[in-house]
Amino acid sequence: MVELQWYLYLSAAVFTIGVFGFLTRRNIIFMFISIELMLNGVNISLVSFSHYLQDPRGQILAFFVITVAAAEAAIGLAIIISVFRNKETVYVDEMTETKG
Amino acid sequence: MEQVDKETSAREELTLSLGPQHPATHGVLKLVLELEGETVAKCTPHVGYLHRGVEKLGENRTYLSALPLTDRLDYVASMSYNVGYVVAVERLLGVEPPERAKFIRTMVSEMARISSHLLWLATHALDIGAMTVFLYAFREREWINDLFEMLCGARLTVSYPRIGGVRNDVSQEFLDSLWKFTEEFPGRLLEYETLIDQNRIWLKRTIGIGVVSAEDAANLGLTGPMIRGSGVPYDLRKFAPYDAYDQVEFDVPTGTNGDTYDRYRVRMEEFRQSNGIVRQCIEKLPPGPVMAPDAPKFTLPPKEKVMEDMEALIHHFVLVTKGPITAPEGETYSAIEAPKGELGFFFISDGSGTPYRMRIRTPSYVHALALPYLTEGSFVADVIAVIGTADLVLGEVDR
Amino acid sequence: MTGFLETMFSPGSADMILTIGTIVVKIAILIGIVLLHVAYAPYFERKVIGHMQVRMGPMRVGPHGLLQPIADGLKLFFKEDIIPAQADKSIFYISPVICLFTAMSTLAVIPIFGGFVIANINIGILFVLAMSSLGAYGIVMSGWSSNSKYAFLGGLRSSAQVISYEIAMGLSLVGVIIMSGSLNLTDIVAAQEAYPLKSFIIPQIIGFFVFCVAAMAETNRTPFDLPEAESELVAGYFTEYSGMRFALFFLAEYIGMLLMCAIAAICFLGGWNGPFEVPYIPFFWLLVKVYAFMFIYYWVRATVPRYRYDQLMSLGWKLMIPLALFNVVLTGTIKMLR
Amino acid sequence: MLPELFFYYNATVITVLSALVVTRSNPVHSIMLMLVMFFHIAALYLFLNAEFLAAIQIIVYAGAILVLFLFVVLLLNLKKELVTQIFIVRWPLGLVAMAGLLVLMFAGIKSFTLGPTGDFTIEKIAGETHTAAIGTVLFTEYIVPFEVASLVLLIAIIGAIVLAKKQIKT
Repeated sequence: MVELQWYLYLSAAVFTIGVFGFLTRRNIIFMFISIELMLNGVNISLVSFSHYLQDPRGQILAFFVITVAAAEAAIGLAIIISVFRNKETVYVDEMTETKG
Repeated sequence: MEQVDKETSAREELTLSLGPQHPATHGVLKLVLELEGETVAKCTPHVGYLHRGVEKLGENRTYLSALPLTDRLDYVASMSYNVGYVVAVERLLGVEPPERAKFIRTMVSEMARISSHLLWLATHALDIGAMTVFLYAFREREWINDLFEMLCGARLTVSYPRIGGVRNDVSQEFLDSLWKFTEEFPGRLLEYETLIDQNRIWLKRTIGIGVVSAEDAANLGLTGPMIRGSGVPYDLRKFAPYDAYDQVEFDVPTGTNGDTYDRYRVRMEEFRQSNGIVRQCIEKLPPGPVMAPDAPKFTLPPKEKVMEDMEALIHHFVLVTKGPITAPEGETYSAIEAPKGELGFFFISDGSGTPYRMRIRTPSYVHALALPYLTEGSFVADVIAVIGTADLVLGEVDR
Repeated sequence: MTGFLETMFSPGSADMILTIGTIVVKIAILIGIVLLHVAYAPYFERKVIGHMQVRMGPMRVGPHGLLQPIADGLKLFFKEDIIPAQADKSIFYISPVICLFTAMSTLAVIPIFGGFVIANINIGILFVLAMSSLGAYGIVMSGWSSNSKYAFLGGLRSSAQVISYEIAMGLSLVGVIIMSGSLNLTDIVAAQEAYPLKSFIIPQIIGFFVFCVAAMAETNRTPFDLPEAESELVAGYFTEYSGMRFALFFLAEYIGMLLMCAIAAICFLGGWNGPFEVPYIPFFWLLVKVYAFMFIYYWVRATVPRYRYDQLMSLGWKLMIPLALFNVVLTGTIKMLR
Repeated sequence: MLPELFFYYNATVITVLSALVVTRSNPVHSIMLMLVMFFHIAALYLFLNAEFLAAIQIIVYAGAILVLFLFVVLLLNLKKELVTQIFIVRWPLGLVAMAGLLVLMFAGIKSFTLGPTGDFTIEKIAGETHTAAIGTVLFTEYIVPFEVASLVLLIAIIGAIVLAKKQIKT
């Protein structure tokens, strides 16, 4: 039987890789992909908690996380498209509109 | 500077070269489409891939020997182009063909119209996705080709009409077969119409596509079904009758909206009118010779006569070496109603046996250049429908 | 159910080898049957359409062209595999495999007759939908990696189409799920036995209609064959493919068709149940239904023209999805009132 | 033994793939790798007796969200991306931050103990199928969050349309 800890280690690893990508990539699309990675890392831990605690709430939460991820992807990508249309760039360091 | 670069690069990304090798362009038409998503922002037709210099070739040949060149203009309806050429040369030379020849020429050019429209229907439907219509239409086109073969031995590049008449008389067997065809054909037309006429998808793909108003159609120089679809009853068979068109009865069908569907309807009606004209020609076909009495001056005499008759031998010799000797000096423009529109031949003669200048006004060329007007602002799929409705044959576009 | 995998891999289970062995044998049988059917589906199509179009169809290879599929297969197998110089090689290689993989793996949950199903999982329909949604990857990636404008446009069109019609298809199946109360395809067939004609065809007629249309769009068949509209985009997303890789796309397309027919037969037409039992051939009725369905596919292809891209989208979003939603509401209400 | 092997395989693949995903220069490759990763995550969910979630992972994540990403990447046509610097200048700082976070989390996980278990047992799921079990909880206890989630999605749809719509040239 695989210990719960192992799932949590995996989840933490995926999450931190997502954090790394989010912090270091210039391309806004990769930043979004990193966010998806982070959400997936969280989902792994939620589902494994649900299994080991024999409680459905973890899975329900994971379900909502996926819902929110979908909403976030839709809005975020729409923003990327409209930014690209105006600025012709996908690099966050070139998007300096809100700097003032 | 950078701004400009960005713009050009963005445009390059969205430029689609439709053709010259593309299943929908029916030959070697090249359309450079600048797209915004699926919408056509700019359309530039590039012609000339099939240029063979027919006009220049015609200036180096005698009036008679230039005739087969016209076969290669619109190889889909070569009979009409032969007729157009001989009508023009006859006007230049002042020759009047006998009545029987006139009726035969009217009959065969209407057969060519049916044949050409059948090919149009087949490919137009295939472009829009109705595959079955293609094969049905080709079944009848095959029949017409067989009839042409029966008439003159050639199926596609016929070279049947001659200056001052036609090459040979029609046989009774041919007339019977043609009559049978005209009896069957309206039923076949119904078959095509059952497939697409009321089909919702067909209507969606054709109504309101490639709309051209009557005024714009006239300004663009559109002729034939392209302008009749917009409601202008411009038809040279009525306006400037040639051959026996003033002795047969027919209507000029017109559309109202000038869209692809109206042009489709116009051509479908023309099928019926042409069928009627062919029937009238068979019924009214007068007896008599099929060559004008002064035709030997322009046309090679029969071989057996050359062997026996001194006059014929001289005509033969002169015709082959010098060409028709009596071409008067001057200019002449003569147009006929080809299946695709107004086909005009313009000659400048310097009195020799060959034209000083031969200019051919082909309908498809004008229609090809009208494509930007018809397609800009529509979808890529509509471009295909419009190419179909313009009924382009690249042989005559590029000449 | 203890997880499918845990049952399979539970340590010390003496049945493990047997279970895996049975599954492998079943897979082999199913793939054999399906490949044979898929090889002859184009032949069937060409014959049917040929006769509809006053011609004969394939006649040269073997009696009535019966060996044509084999000849075609051999030809495709030995043809040169051309890869465009500017293509993204790795993705170009893998795209046809994605298409085929998604189509093939769906076969696992299709029950051929009572008891013969490779994976009798409880989320059968969800699995089918998941795999069909993944098919879009193969299409869009092949279009992108070919580095050709026609292929790219075809790929984008196709994926947009597949994604939109997937929603309608999923919703049309919801009615069936509500009526049978299960996502398991075997259970769905069992639930239909109580209904007239041993099928959901009468109560789920709207759903059936939406499913048929969506299935045609999903498999990119006429009148929704825009991605491969030869008159517009040459051959769409697989314009640049040749030889064996082209054959893989072809295979995937026909397996996809077979699957859609099978799912329609199972979910709406009562699966392998028929008016009477056919001895020794338990899958007889499923086969009949699948072939009838395929015939309709070909019939439609021979009859109608092609939709335009925006018209196809508006048909999907403005007609099919509302219809399917209406069907869901109707079925749910009736189920609740009973 | 086999369950462990299965888990280790999945865990390794998921970790390696996610590391690859954030370091590729071509977004399309990155998305394809992510697709494979989602498959492995779905397999993990199956292993955790969450078959409905596994299906949702494929249908929603792989079939919808990732396709959306792919669409945007293809629409933007990022050829320039392949030749420019992919990380920000101070990317080692990010690596350090990541390592710190990882160590912190691992330390926390090490001392983690399981609380009391609930009644959502394997036997219960086996009795009424996983989908039904999840559905019962979702539509009774969590009906309000469920409806809120649907509202969130609706707002996302409208927002996405408004944002991505082409400006009408005036």
